[in-house]
Amino acid sequence: MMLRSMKRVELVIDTLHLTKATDQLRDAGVTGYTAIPNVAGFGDRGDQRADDVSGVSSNAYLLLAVPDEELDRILSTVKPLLQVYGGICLVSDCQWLDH
Amino acid sequence: MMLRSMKRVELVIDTLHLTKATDQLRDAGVTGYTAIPNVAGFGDRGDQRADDVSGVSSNAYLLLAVPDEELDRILSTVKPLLQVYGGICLVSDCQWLDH
Amino acid sequence: MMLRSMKRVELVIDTLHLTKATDQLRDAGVTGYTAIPNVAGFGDRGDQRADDVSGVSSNAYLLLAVPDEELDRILSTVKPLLQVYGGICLVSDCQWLDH
Amino acid sequence: MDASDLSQNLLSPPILFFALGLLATWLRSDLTIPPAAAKALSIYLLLAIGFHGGAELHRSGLDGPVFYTLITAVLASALLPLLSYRILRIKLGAADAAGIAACYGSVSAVTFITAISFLDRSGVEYSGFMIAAMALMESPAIISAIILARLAQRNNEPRGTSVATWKTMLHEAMVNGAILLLLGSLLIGYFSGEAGWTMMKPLIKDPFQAILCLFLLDMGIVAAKRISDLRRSGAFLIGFAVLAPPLQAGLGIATAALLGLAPGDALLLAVLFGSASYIAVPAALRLVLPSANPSLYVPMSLGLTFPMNITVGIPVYFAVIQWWWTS
Amino acid sequence: MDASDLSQNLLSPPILFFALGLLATWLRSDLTIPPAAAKALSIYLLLAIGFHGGAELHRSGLDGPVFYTLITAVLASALLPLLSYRILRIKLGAADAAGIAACYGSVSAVTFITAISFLDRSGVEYSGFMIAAMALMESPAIISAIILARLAQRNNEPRGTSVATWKTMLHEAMVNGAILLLLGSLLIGYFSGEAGWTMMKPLIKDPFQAILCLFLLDMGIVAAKRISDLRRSGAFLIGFAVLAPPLQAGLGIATAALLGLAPGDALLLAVLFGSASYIAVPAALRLVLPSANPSLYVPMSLGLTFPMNITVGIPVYFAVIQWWWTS
Amino acid sequence: MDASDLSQNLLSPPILFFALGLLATWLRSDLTIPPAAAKALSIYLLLAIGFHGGAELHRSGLDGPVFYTLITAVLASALLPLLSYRILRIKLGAADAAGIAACYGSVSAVTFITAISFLDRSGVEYSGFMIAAMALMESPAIISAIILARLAQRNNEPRGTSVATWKTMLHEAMVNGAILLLLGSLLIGYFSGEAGWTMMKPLIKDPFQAILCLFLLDMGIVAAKRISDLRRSGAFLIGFAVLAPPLQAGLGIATAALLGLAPGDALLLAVLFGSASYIAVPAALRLVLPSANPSLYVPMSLGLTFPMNITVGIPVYFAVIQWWWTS
Ligand SMILES: Nc1ncnc2c1ncn2[C@@H]1O[C@H](COP(=O)(O)O)[C@@H](O)[C@H]1O
Ligand SMILES: Nc1ncnc2c1ncn2[C@@H]1O[C@H](COP(=O)(O)O)[C@@H](O)[C@H]1O
Ligand SMILES: Nc1ncnc2c1ncn2[C@@H]1O[C@H](COP(=O)(O)O)[C@@H](O)[C@H]1O
Ligand code: NA
Ligand code: NA
Ligand code: NA
Repeated sequence: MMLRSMKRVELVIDTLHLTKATDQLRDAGVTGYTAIPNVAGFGDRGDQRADDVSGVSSNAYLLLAVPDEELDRILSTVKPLLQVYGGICLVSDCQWLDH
Repeated sequence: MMLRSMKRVELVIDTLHLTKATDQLRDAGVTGYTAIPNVAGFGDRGDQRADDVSGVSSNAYLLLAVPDEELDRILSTVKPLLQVYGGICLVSDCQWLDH
Repeated sequence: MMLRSMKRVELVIDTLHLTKATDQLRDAGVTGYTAIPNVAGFGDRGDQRADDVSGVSSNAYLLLAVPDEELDRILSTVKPLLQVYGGICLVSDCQWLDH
Repeated sequence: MDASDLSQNLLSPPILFFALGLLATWLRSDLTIPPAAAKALSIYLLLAIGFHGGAELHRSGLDGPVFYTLITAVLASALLPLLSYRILRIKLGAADAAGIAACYGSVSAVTFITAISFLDRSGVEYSGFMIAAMALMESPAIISAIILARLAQRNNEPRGTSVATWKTMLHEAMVNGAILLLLGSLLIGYFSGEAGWTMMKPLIKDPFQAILCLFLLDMGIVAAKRISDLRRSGAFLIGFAVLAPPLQAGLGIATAALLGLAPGDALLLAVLFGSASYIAVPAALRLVLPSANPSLYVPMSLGLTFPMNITVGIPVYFAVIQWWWTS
Repeated sequence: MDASDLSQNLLSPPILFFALGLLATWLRSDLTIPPAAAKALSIYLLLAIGFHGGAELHRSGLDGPVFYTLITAVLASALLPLLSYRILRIKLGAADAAGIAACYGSVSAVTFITAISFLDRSGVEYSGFMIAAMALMESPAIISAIILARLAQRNNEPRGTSVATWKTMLHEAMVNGAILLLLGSLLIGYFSGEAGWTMMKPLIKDPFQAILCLFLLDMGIVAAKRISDLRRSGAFLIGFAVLAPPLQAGLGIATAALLGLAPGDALLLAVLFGSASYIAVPAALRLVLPSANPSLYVPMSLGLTFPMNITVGIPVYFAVIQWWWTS
Repeated sequence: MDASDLSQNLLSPPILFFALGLLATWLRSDLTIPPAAAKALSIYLLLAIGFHGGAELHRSGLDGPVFYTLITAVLASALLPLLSYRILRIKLGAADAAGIAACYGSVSAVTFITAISFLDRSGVEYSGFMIAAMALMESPAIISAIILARLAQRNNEPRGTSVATWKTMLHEAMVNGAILLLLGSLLIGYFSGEAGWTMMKPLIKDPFQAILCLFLLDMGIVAAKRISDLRRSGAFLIGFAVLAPPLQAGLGIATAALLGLAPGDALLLAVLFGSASYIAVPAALRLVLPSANPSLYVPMSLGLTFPMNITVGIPVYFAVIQWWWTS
């Protein structure tokens, strides 16, 4: 099996900011991502219950597999978003199955 | 980029037990988590089809980033829940992006 | 805490192909998985907006924890699916909490 | 009479849509109702039937056989599990036996509603207080079943079963979402009176039967999947799921005769006795009796008992009642 | 009059179902409406009320007090925040004060709809153009509140607050989903005329009140959770959330008197002044004023102001109006 | 006549709500219908139209031009792809050409329903068996298009295209959820007769047109996003998506004349010929012809052909029919 080692970036931000985040990530050259909207959670800003009609209390989960060399560009795109809107970003190692 | 290495804990339990689990995790000092309810799956207890009205057949996916030193406390909170209610817990390494 | 090291396999494929994929993975001896249907994303085949009634534009996210020795069998089951239907597969290390 | 009733029932939209759902799953079609929509439909049905019952009670008042019927209903729900538990223990452990006993002692709201739609189609009267009886029969079975499991486990406590304190147990048995919605809507329907009924009628009465059909389509899709899970259950439990309903329904018919209920109400009582819960009780059991295996009691009540009751059960029970009441 | 109105209102299905929702959360019941279903209900309510308003406008035409009322509505929404902002600044930073001011300057569509259902039950007339007034009052408050925040932050700009350009700001204030749907449906109702009304009536008029009840059940469940968040807010903000609505409603009643509106329309204007947005404005604020903390303004408007308005507020405001108009 | 029909159609709620949806996306508004709700609406529409057709067939019976029409419909769906496939091969590979040909040979249920609502508004009669014709036209196009792809790929088999065996192919073409629901509801409507119709009418007839409007609002939101995907498709395919519908509709009108159908039925046949599937067929194609690129056929049928047909197509086709039938 051809496995290529990449970085696995996970983001949790408000669903309301998902489009803004994905737009900026595309501009930063991201070639793919997976997004799960309307997710619940808890953090510095309290509870996100994903239960209200306004969408204010719901998170989106964003998963990106990126080449190691692009990680820094991605993170510098993400960081200001987190500073303004809140949310988190986790980075881990992964192997990408070539097909 | 300031990246702090943490533990990444993933839980899959019945959606019906999600509140109980998150309550106990908060008591154990967890400062944040992300929860995806109504997820499907398959395991020792058979199929969870996430299709029925009672909610009995649906799982919840829980993601926590925790400091290394707190991992054991979290796991000892989680373990009895899994023993009684079923479900799984995975631990991996990750880097937390400071913001 | 008894932690057993395993492989963590993540799949993103069309929701329409989810059943086919899980059936084949069961035949390949998988003893468990977690599935999140109707997920959005972006990749080589363009946008998956998870918004349309036909289900054509929605992804499913599949998570499997597998013993190291079974990884190859799983990947050789997954690979042809990705080649025909598109999608991605990521592999990483994890620790399974025994219970 | 019976035969025509039966065929007439089998050709009614509710049953035909349920059959379409079964067929869809058997043909491995991708036809599915989004879970959120199915949940919304079930909320509608519980709210509508509860409110309707409350409004009827407001009209009829609480006199006559009402009290005796309600008390009988509560007792039945509490006592039926004792019987079935004994039988189930022959082959099963305490927790599993108690779980199944709880489901069959309690009621299936959708079976009850299908029986009401059967009566409406047959132009047979029924009383609003029967809906109150249904609401009151949800919980007692859970409580007495759990008491049974407790007693059995007192001595040999399997690891981690006694998580639920008595407080949580009663709590879950009473405030389960489905039960609370049903009882709450019943009270709201009772207190908001005629004005309230006029306000709610266009939503909860006029399209009620048709929305039941939509929900039964989903039930068919889901039930067919559970049927395949029955393989695990084994002949003993399949036998129980097939025989318990008619026997308990028979008990219900006899009780109705003793209470001197009218035929319509008698059918509803028969269905309350003979049906098994697959919504409220399983959800409560997961919280208070986690050691009971849901892949036993859900397939039995949802995959076997429910389809049997709505297709053959209801018309047959009613035929028996007609024969009995007129003789 | 007042007392009976009040009790009559408290015993109406909309309020009782809202109370059931509160109760469910307080009892820690697992009763929930799937978020997708709740969202669908809110879309229905906005579309229905908008279309209804448009159809009424089509009948009544745009003459008489219509224009003055609409202009007053826009001005009120734009000016009310100035007042509350001043007060809120006593304790809060610019962003948080502006966020709360925006919510209370804008309106709560569901409170407005509940007031309409109150008038329908009381058999009191109201004008379709009031729905247009409601639609027009959503946005201005957002804009003026943000201008306030801008001015305050001009000199001491906290890191990353000025992300929203003027363009995005106006954009989000105008094309927020709820606002667009409301205005769009209003125009569609206006232009498709009687034929359109006949087509839509079976869905948007007949079951309207009952569907409002379903939505209020969900609102109760959600509001009860927000109430628990109020602990963080502190006495000052709780006081604001309790006192601002009646005061602003009073202002609305006075304005209605000046405009010479009929009692029904006066109540609706009072509710528009006195209610606080928890759908359109919070969503817009997260995008244009992210530095304002939603866990302040959402619990205040949704957990406190909304319940007070629909239970006690509406009947009391109406009693005042009746006393004033008849004296 | 034509002009007034056209403007009257463009000012009807269904079209205006569709336009509102387009507008919302173009303004980058966050207005969205939850996917689960949209799916539920589509299930309602298919179930309602199917049941309605079955009930009509039950009344009219199967005599007269019914059989010829149904057979023609099946043949049309099977043969139209041959034509368009030829044309599409000029620029495309076998799989993509077959995929698009399948969509345009099959039908769009929502376009068909919009045409019915157009006829209702215009007070023009139509026959229930046309709904049966629609149901029967869904599948054949899929099958013949796949046969074409097979033949082309026989010699030069691209890696991994022939995954679908003949069995799966037929299976997916027949038991696709949308098709099964439509055919099933049709049969249920037919067999449950008048009693069934009385039971279902309050849900599937009275609010039908209004619920169509809700769904078209969602269609507008979704279609606008697909239009932006058209950029990739290139001039040739855009030309095809614009020209194929009127040409095929013309063919449908001629066929209707030959069959001696009434004007209402003629319009429906024209729409069946001229519309392209974006629900049933794309879902089936992903399973049986995965090598065909959905980002080609979905934007074409959903982003271009569907909007054109419901706005301009339907009234224009009908004007042609009126002119032809009266001359
Ligand atoms: N430690 C954590 N682990 C997992 N998810 C988290 C964690 N902290 C925050 N989150 C997620 O990020 C969202 C926003 O975080 P915050 O801005 O800190 O409120 C929360 O609602 C959670 O869904
Ligand atoms: N090996 C596995 N990989 C991923 N998820 C799993 C695995 N085993 C179990 N699960 C998830 O955990 C849930 C409960 O597991 P169990 O209690 O073993 O039935 C299942 O329904 C799956 O969603
Ligand atoms: N680099 C990536 N990171 C995360 N998810 C991805 C990535 N690339 C593709 N995906 C997911 O896989 C789906 C199918 O990918 P594709 O077949 O390349 O269009 C996309 O819709 C995304 O949800
Ligand atoms: Na029972
Ligand atoms: Na206000
Ligand atoms: Na066609």
